Amino acid sequence: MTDQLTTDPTKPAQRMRAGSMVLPLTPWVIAAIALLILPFIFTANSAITIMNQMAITIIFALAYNMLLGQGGMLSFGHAVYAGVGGFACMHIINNDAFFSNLPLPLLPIFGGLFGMGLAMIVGSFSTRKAGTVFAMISLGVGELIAACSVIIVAFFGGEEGISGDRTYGLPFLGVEFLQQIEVYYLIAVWLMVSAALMYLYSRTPLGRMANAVRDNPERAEFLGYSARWVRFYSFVASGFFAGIAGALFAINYEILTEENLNTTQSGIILLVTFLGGVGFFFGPILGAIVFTLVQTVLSLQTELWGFYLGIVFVVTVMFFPGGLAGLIMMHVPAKRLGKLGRLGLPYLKTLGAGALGCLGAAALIEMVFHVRHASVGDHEITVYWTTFDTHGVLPWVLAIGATVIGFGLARATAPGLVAAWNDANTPDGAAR
Amino acid sequence: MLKSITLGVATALTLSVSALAASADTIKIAFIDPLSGPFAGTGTNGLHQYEFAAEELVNKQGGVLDGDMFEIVAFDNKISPKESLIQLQVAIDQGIRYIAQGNSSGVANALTEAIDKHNRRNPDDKVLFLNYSAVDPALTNDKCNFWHFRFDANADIKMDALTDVIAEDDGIKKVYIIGQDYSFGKAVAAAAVRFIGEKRPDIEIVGNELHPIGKVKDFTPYSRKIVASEADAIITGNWGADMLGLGKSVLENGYDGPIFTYYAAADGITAAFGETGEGSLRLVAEGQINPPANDRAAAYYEAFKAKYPDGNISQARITNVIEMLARAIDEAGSATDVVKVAYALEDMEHESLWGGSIKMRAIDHQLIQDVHIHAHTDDGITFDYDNSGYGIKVENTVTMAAMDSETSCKMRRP
Amino acid sequence: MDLILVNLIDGLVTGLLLFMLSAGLTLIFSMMGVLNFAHASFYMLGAYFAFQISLALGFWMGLLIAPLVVGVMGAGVERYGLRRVHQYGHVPELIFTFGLALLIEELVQFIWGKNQMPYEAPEILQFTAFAIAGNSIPAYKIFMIFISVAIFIGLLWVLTRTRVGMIIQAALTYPKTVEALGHNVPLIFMGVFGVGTALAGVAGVIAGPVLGTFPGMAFVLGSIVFVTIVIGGLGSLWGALVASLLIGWITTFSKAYNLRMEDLLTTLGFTKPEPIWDSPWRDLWSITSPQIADILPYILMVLILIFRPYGLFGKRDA
Amino acid sequence: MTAALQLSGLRKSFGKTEIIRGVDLSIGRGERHAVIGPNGAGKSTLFNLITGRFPQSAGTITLHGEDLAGKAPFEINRMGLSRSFQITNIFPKMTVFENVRCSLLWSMGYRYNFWSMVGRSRALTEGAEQILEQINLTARRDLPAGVLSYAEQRALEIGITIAGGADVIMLDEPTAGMSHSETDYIVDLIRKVTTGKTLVMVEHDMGVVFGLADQISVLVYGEIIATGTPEAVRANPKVQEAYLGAALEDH
Repeated sequence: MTDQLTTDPTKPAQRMRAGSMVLPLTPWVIAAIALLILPFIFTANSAITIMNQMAITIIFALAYNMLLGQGGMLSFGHAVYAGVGGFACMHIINNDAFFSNLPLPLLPIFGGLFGMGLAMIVGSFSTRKAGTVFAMISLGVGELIAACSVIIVAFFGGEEGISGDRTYGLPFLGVEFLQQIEVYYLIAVWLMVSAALMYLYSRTPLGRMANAVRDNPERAEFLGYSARWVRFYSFVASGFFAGIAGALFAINYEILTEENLNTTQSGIILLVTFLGGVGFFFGPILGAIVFTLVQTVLSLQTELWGFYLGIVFVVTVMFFPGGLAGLIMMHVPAKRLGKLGRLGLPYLKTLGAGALGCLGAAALIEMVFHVRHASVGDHEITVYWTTFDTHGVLPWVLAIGATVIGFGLARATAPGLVAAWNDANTPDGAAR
Repeated sequence: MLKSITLGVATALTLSVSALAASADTIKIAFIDPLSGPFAGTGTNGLHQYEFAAEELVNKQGGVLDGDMFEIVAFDNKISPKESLIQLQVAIDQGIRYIAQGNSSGVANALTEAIDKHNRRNPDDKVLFLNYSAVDPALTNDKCNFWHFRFDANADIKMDALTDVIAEDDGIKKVYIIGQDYSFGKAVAAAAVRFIGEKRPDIEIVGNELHPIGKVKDFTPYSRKIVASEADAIITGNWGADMLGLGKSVLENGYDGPIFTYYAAADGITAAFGETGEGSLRLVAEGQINPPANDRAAAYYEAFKAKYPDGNISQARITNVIEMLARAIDEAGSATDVVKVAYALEDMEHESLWGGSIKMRAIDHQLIQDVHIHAHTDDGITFDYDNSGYGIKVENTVTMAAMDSETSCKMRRP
Repeated sequence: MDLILVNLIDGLVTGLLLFMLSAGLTLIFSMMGVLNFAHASFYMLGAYFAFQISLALGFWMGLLIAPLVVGVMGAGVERYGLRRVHQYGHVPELIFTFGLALLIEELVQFIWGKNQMPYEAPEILQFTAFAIAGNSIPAYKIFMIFISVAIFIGLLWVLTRTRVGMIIQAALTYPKTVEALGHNVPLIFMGVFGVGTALAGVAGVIAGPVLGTFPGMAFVLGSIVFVTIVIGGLGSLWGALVASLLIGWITTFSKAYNLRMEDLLTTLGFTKPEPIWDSPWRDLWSITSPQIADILPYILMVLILIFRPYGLFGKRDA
Repeated sequence: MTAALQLSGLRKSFGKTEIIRGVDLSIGRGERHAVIGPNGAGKSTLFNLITGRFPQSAGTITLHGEDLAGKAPFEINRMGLSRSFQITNIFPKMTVFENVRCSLLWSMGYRYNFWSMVGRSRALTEGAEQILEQINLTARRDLPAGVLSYAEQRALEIGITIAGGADVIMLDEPTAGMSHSETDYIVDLIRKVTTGKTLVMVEHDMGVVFGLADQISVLVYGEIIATGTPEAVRANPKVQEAYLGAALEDH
């Protein structure tokens, strides 16, 4: 049940006929409306800042997935393309003569071009091979440019980075982008445009061949395509959209620093994309939304958020290589058969028990951590809005109990879930 | 610690609901510093010092105005400028008017600019930036603004004091300057060259170099150069693992002169240096810990240790921040009109808890205070660091250091 | 002249330490075709375990036990993690080890906290072995050289003189054939992974007291180890040795001598733009060799990958 | 009239071992040419040399009179030569339809186009459906290619090979590992889709060879010992001695 690619061969999926394929508009319209009304629901400036951050991460993750998911190229240094695009934009913002004649909403184009330019230079030698060589070159180049950021102060501004003021651009329809909300809509528009372009790109001959080269570069060569150039163009396109993300970062935060370039940032975008799911276009979008929430919200709740994230990531790679999107799309066959409902109860049983187990385990982890690292005499801890003494027996019994019972129940009910799953994925009356 | 983070910060996205102005009876101060990641130790210790100072020095004294209490609200910026800006936004949305930050001049640069822009664009909810630790001289020079107040002596002032001591030591003929390759490291090096040139032109600077920040695995090659240069003294701005690595490496490889530095105390470093650092490490800092300047300071430190047995008062200036802010709010008669509070802070003179008088210079918002040269030792230590038996003891003092120093700050006042 | 000798010794120590890490990594890569991103994390675990053991039983027991524990953990990771991910292909494998590296770092912080551990060299080795022109060479460094050379010789012996070694050697060049010959390849994989990680563990045990035992120690060394084996040639033990020493000496010497870009450019006939602080090239002119010492290996790697993708000694293309 | 494919003095060594030891061969347009020979004779190596997978050590290969030396596989493909592989070589994660459509892209002139939608092109869709029709996989068009049965995958591979419209088709053991009924099916398929094209194939199954080829070359230890019509080759005593006996024992 882990591999979303194995479909029952006896039942051809009713996919949309490729010949009549136009951009399926519904999800895009919903997304546009959602983007439009979100600021009316979450009005606080900080909420808008977080949504901006989310949108930027989405664009970046989608750009990254053009490489990882669609092109099969694993990059460990993709942050540099976004970063360099952003830095270039910051220099444009600081160039008064030019910037005062440039409407701010057009700035991301320049970011894209600079990201693309750098990608063309690096891609000219890094895309000759896929796989390990590509990954290693990307790591090497990433480290180099990140290290340069503190050496080449003229461009990268050293450790404190460079900053500017977005409001000095040519007013656009009377808007000077003084307020976060104005920036939000600017970013939202660019999010829609970039996402649509990237989606459409995957439907072009080059986009299709990127998939082909990913799956089987040798075969692609015998179809008349140079695997190297297909990779190169994917890489350049990805660099362009990464540059746009960088430019939007520059607009939103008005500062760029070394952290926009370093390997941590590159690692994060890999994590985001993979958690979301590389197999589907919307995977990275999910990943970016979930990750940003985890980073900003969970990190307020617990110091150990990185630890939990690490566990989730490793578990995802091991058991759900399709990521979140893969998990969701696994249910499509059952839905087509109209039997999704049959999964409800078994899910509730197993996942409910599993969730109890996870909560118990998390409480246990927090308590262990607290006992080990809290300052002497500090025995109080607050977990799940309850404050208690970590040196008492009861909390430990409760937490261990919840963990054991939760995972035990999950294990006990798992066969039922598997049976229900098989049932839901089998057409009624099919002989098996 | 968990408690303190969760306390003030409702989940970020539901803030729209909770984004009410600060209630009348608490004055919130946002503490934006690393509470997770490699610098969490420093950040957490700073947070404890803030919480303790607010409690002891303000709340237990009856608060400010009509009994309003101080409340420290912690925000984890993971020492990232980007995260800091997000947390700043969250803090402002919660109606917080006072932002305290200290770790990393990079973050401080980002915050001061963001706050300047915010106050220009949102005249209705202006905020003040209480910088208690970021010492990049630019913050009170080219990059100064009306909303930023620095309570630590900046890198130049400290170097001025440090070189006063070096100038008096006739045994020092050769000096080696080494630092991290970024703004602060460069500022230290430039100041050292300048002041030594002014005060002791006969001292030869036998080395002046930068190394990558946080990337050096093994300082041995640097130590070899330093030993080979026969330097009598080392000046460095290194901090954290770079300080520990450099210091231990030079001492192990045959160097036995003094190491003049800014940050080589507390947060595990004092313990890690232990006996090795005895007789070599010289720290420049404000705030006299050993011997205690007065009974009040000793009592305060003891109370702090009683509450946080593993903690250190490593940033004495935090009490100045709290006391001066409290006085300024009282003088201004309002905690919400930050312009008034800022004017009240300007030129404020104050008796520091740790001894000596201090003054917030109006022209650049740099606090002028006594700067001490401390020795790392286990002799005569009343309050040790890291419970290691070792601590820092005042050896020399420069009163009201750099009182008349020049500044390139052109302050625009509202 | 004396300083050159001192730097040669220092560089040798760095290089040999790097070799202990890269030897295991390159063995693992040649057998399984996967670059273990978490390799340096096992090095870190080695240091932490040894520290913990040394508290109770002393340094020497730490040196003995910690690598074994790390090796067993490594074998466990192969058996229950990598083998599972293997079916999805190479990219997920690489991502898995990347995730593992993150997780181990978090785990170490969870258990031991974020501060540096007071892990020290044993008393018996805390003296100056000899001094050259005022530069003391600590006895511990001589001990490090001794251990690494012993391990290299041992490894060479196992690989060239024993049956298991023959199979592994064969697998380096013809992985598929060895499988076809009916050897229990999964077991060999697990064994090689265990031994490789145990080697990293040894490196951690002996490097911990010198380079510091802190949660970032894996990250600091992590990528440089890949660089080493890529430069040396993936799968080549000799390549790993040569590249390790090369990197050790390059970084040591460029830190120990202040070569200035300004001198180089002037020699090449460029004129320094005046005023320098206003020129867009100011940063190029002010570069010194210590500043860039730690990124030299990356430059070297990128050049190698462009011009000789199979590395200095590699036979197979990555 | 130049030959479709001309090999002269072709040699290939791996280290000290010479695998192809001077092959001269001329394959005319429209010819159906089978290369047979015992295991290890170098048939696959010969294929790989022609299609640019390996560089030759000596000799020349010309396609329609043009020298192929130093050309990459994709360049050779663009010159009108297409091949299949001994081990099934398709895009397993993409749908059957996508597999075929990808193989049409270059020949339809899309090159590295990133501004038009593949889904919008009627020519592409119809072209691909026509090929699917030919290889009888229309019913499977939306399945991932990886889940097809072995024979279907082989058929798809042949479909991909011919889709680009190349006039020289090279098939490397198209019926390897198939049952009798599957073999018959594929032979019919090959005959149908290669009408009017030059066909070069390596094959072990003599039934297939004699059923499809009108010219046969026998490759033994890197040398061609006989070339001619099936009847002539069958009657050639040298061939009988060197190859057929051994091959018949094999099967």
